[in-house]
Amino acid sequence: MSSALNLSHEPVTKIPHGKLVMWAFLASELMFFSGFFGAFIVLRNANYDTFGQGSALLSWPLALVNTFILIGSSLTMAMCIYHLERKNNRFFQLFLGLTILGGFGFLIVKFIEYSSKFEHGLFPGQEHHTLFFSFYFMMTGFHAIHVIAGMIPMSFMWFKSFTKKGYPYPVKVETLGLYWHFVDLMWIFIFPALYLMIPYHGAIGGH
Amino acid sequence: MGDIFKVFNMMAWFPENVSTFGAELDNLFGVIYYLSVVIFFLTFGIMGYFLIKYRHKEGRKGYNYHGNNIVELTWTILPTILFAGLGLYTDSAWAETKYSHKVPVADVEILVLGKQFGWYAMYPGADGKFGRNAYTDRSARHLMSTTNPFGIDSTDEAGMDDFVTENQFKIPVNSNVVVRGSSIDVLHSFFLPHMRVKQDVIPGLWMKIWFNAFKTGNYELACAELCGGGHYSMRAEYEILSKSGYDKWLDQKNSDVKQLRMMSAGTTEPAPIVEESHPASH
Amino acid sequence: MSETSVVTPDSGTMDVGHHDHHELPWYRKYLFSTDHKVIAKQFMIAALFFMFVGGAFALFIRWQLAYPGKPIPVIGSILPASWVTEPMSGVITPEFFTQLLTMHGSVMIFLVIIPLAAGMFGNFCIPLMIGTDDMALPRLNMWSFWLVPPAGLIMMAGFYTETGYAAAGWTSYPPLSALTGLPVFTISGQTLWLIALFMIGFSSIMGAVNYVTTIMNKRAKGMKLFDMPLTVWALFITAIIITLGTPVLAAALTMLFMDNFLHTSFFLPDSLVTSSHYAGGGQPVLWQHIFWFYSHPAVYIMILPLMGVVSDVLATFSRKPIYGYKAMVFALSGIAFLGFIVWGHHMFQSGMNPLLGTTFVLSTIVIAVPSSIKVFNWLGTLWRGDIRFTSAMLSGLAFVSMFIIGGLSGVFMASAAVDIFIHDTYFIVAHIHYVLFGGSLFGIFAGIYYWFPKMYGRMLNETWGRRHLFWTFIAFNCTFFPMHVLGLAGHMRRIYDPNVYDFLKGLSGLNEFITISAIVLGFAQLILVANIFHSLIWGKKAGRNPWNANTLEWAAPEHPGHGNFDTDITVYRGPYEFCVEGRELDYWPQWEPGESISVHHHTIAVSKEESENKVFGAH
Amino acid sequence: MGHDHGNVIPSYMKVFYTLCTLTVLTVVAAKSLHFPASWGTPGDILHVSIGVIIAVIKVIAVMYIFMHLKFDHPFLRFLVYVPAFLFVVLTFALNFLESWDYIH
Ligand code: HEA
Ligand code: HEA
Ligand code: CUA
Ligand SMILES: [Cu+2]
Repeated sequence: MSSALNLSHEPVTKIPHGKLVMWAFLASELMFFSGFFGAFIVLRNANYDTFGQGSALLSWPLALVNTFILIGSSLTMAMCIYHLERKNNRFFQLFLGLTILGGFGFLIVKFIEYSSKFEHGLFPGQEHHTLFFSFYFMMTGFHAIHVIAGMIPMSFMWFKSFTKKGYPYPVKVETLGLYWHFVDLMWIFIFPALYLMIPYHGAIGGH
Repeated sequence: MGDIFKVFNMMAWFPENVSTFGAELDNLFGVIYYLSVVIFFLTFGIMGYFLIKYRHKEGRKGYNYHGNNIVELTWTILPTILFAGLGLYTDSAWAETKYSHKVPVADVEILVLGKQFGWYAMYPGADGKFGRNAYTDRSARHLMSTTNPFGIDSTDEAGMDDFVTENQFKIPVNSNVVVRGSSIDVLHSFFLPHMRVKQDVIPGLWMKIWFNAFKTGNYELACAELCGGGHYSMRAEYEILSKSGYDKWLDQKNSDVKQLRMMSAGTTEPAPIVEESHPASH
Repeated sequence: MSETSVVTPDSGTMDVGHHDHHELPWYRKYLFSTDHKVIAKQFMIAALFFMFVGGAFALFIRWQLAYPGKPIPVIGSILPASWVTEPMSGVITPEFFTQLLTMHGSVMIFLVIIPLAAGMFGNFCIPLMIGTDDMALPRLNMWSFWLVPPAGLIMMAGFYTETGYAAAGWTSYPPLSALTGLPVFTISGQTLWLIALFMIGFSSIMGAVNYVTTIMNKRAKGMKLFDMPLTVWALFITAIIITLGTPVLAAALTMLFMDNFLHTSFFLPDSLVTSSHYAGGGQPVLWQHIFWFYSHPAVYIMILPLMGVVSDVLATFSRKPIYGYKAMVFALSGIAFLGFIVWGHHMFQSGMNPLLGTTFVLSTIVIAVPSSIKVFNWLGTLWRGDIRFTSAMLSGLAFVSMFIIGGLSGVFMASAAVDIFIHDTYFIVAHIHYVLFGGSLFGIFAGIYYWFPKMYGRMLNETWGRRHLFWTFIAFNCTFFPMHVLGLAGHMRRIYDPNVYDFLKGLSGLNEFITISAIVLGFAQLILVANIFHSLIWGKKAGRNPWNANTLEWAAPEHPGHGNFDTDITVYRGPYEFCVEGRELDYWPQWEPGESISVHHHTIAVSKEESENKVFGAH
Repeated sequence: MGHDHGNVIPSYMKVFYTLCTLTVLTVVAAKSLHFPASWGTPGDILHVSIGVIIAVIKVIAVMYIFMHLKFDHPFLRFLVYVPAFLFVVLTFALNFLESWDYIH
């Protein structure tokens, strides 16, 4: 019915609905992580030494590897949208595949990191934790959940692209791409915050 | 009938004020109250007038008018000035009561601890100085326990004469009492209604609270922050004594402490609780 | 859901939309519907159900305060054993009392007012008032509703845990809310509360991003942003607050959940004597900051939509354009923006740096300015009107007047020095209820009375509506006005038994009076329920535009089906053109073609040529 | 889509290289610039600001190019600037939190 009426017109802002919803949602996500970062900054300053000790126990080279993986997958994500918009299905598949692979790579490295922490008896909470590791697991954990949540629809699109019609919705890929870049973006903050920016001066204490 | 009007005479309901800065705070309340009354009658009056005057009648027509920027501006700017003025006007009282650099030199210094569900107060004893405890030395915090809530280091000479009272304390009249308040478990709020004092106490921090009473008598201390099922019963009493009465009480306590110390000589015990009451026992 | 009963039997002919769609199975139509109107009704029914629950909790609280130690009448003897001091005694325990007030606050705020204000009005009004067929993403919209009932159930499931319901107040300050005394990985009422709030928050966000997109993208042809009714503006701004505020709460909830469930210590300092197995290092006040960073904007989430609704109601029934439309929009935005920088006024006595207190005094006091602008503009709207006292109008007027009282009591607390004494006393409780009941709930009543005809195609009974409002208004003021007095006398909030204190001894008469009024207030709401059910079946049929209003929803059929409209919608003018000079009718709908010019804040209908000449210059 | 800006691959690559370089730069800065402990808080602030500034540059690059913020509707920029501002407000106020008055 509504096709006969003028109610369902093209979006007033020219931004597709899904994409605008995604942007609004990302604004929301930004505030979500703001809550964590705000708390992190305060408690870091109040517990400078224990945070320094905790940070020193992390393996920044592994995190560096992960940073490169995420940057790379952000690039391949941008590329795959570019190629889908130009109907280069082969390249679309290639770059989306690489993006998914990046996601897997990230998670594998994360897994290695986590299991070495668990081996050393570092958990969030309970008797032996320090506040730093609560933050570490919470922030990287939420980030990892976001990675996984992004990979699910991505894999779906990837498999769909092998059907006869290919993957026909560039806007959806673009929307997912926004999300994926956001995940990268959060890591850009998490990486220095947790791994780098808490110099440990030993027992002297920075403050 | 008079009772009904008493409901609107707000200022009459305040509990008696015994604090030097209390009257100022009450007055500020009064200022805002009378301002509000004026605004109330103004707005309600205008509204009632319009409602009656412009109620629907045969032949009446609404007035197509979209508003006027000058009017809008007026009733933006005027309240802004009024409100900002009000904020600044009340700020000096706030600064006086709460800013830590405005806290006067202490005539009497007490440590207060909230716990579920009651209050401890600690006095520095005969030497007028606290020994090493969780307040004076942060590293003594690990000494805190249910039997030693203040984390008193019993090896410190200076702390030998410190004593603790439970659910009650006494202060002298016309003296600056500086209270350092904290908690051993959850949040509580140190509320002296008659003194117009309220300050949450937080485990891990020592809040600076001060007041000066101008009248003697027995009053109550309440907890104003939800702290569990027994929150309502977290009541304590305090007595404001004349200066000489207070000194007498202090001497009494000091000798009590000495006695207790002698009896338990050799054992390393934290400051004894010399006086307790359970006003809210049930 | 009882949605089945709401489709009036013979409205079929008007449900133009239905015939062109596949006949959906019943569960798609009434349960998992993606139609925004059905979702709105679902929000309404769920929220009104929870209002009963929350109201019942309130009456328990009131009984205990008026008659401490006396058994609760009628149902006292059948209360669960864990709620009462001795089996069958009917006297509730202090622990249960704290659970009651926590659940009362949480239910009323998160399961009643927010779902009604943002969920129900957001869903119902936005697509209809901007003249479109549905939300931008209808399916997302459906999920935003379907997270709420499970969340409510999870919150209520606290009853089955070892510790009972959450018991730390709706603000859930740690350490109290974190120290459950239970081993790790044990679910307590508090844990469930945290989970439930997380879900409700997520639901709000899903709804809000949808509203933002719908309003930005789907406005009818010709509708500029400044042609939107104030209800839509208010909901738009509310949606932005939700989008940016709620996730911060989610972060705080996550941290508190970890403290509570995994025994981390984000909010727990060192050396908690009674629970030494916590590692410490955290800060209790941190929670308060993050919580209020959300929850102050949240109180505006609860009132802004209703400010919009009331603006529309006032304009329609005064038969006048709203006074200062743009000023109203700017005031809404101002409140929203300032709302994010005043959170510290809840924490004046919390041990926050007193210097910060001073800055928060100023920002808080400034936020009263846009509220004043709104009040004055409402009064200006009444000025020289042609006022019709319908039930909707009466609720709207109650909203304005009660909001003034509630707002003025806010100004007391906004001054940090005055707040020292009244913080955490019944003065605050009075403020809460004047703004939330007197404000939000009366606004919701106004909206229900106003849009019921469009929702269900039938009119609510006006006589009963008036009776409902009369009794509610009287009982409301008798219940909550004396609470100011209690507060001034020093009566702390959240206490189980005021008689423990000597200085509160004289207040028991007042407490009794409040309780009796509260019971009347509760029963008065039954009139509304009865009216709703009565009118659903026997109500007078509503035409398309029973109030002769201007906004687009009244262009839709009297009981719109899927797709909302049966004609093209093009918008020609702003939403408040009442009594335009040069027109026979005293209203001029937005969708009706016609030319006009604007002279000195008046609108004049003219012929096409005249308007092209634009002698006086259009606005 | 809708807005096709020709061949964007070179600018994508530029962003990619920038991101990689800046990442290396952060690590190098963090690991080599050890301000003496005696500098106390100012040293810490300096150290952190370097990391934050680099991160912000990276984020801007990602947002503006990868996420097309540069080419899109201004409302989207509103959706980024406002949370960013609120974040600053929140952290700024929070850092007053542990009021030095009360620490003892
Ligand atoms: C809908 C909800 C709502 C609304 C709109 C408001 C509005 C306001 N609130 Fe309220 N508030 C709550 C809900 C709300 N509040 C709740 C739930 C709590 C308690 C939370 C808890 O602890 O459990 C609370 C607590 C609360 C406190 C904390 C008190 C304490 O715990 O010690 C403060 C302190 O500043 C405050 C202030 C204000 C102010 C200044 C406004 C302003 O926006 C009001 C502005 C309105 C007016 C000023 C009136 C109209 C104007 C005029 C008639 C103009 C004429 C006036 C002049 C020219 C002077 N509120
Ligand atoms: C919108 C929010 C809202 C509403 C409507 C109410 C309604 C009521 N509240 Fe509310 N109250 C709060 C929000 C609300 N409250 C909050 C946030 C707190 C703070 C909690 C805390 O401290 O943590 C609080 C705290 C609070 C206290 C303080 C508790 C304490 O600190 O010890 C008291 C005490 O008297 C009280 C009483 C009441 C009463 C008697 C009502 C009456 O108005 C209730 C009467 C209503 C009914 C009995 C049910 C009515 C509804 C229906 C009958 C349904 C209608 C159905 C249809 C239309 C279909 N409330
Ligand atoms: Cu302690 Cu309430
Ligand atoms: Cu507030």
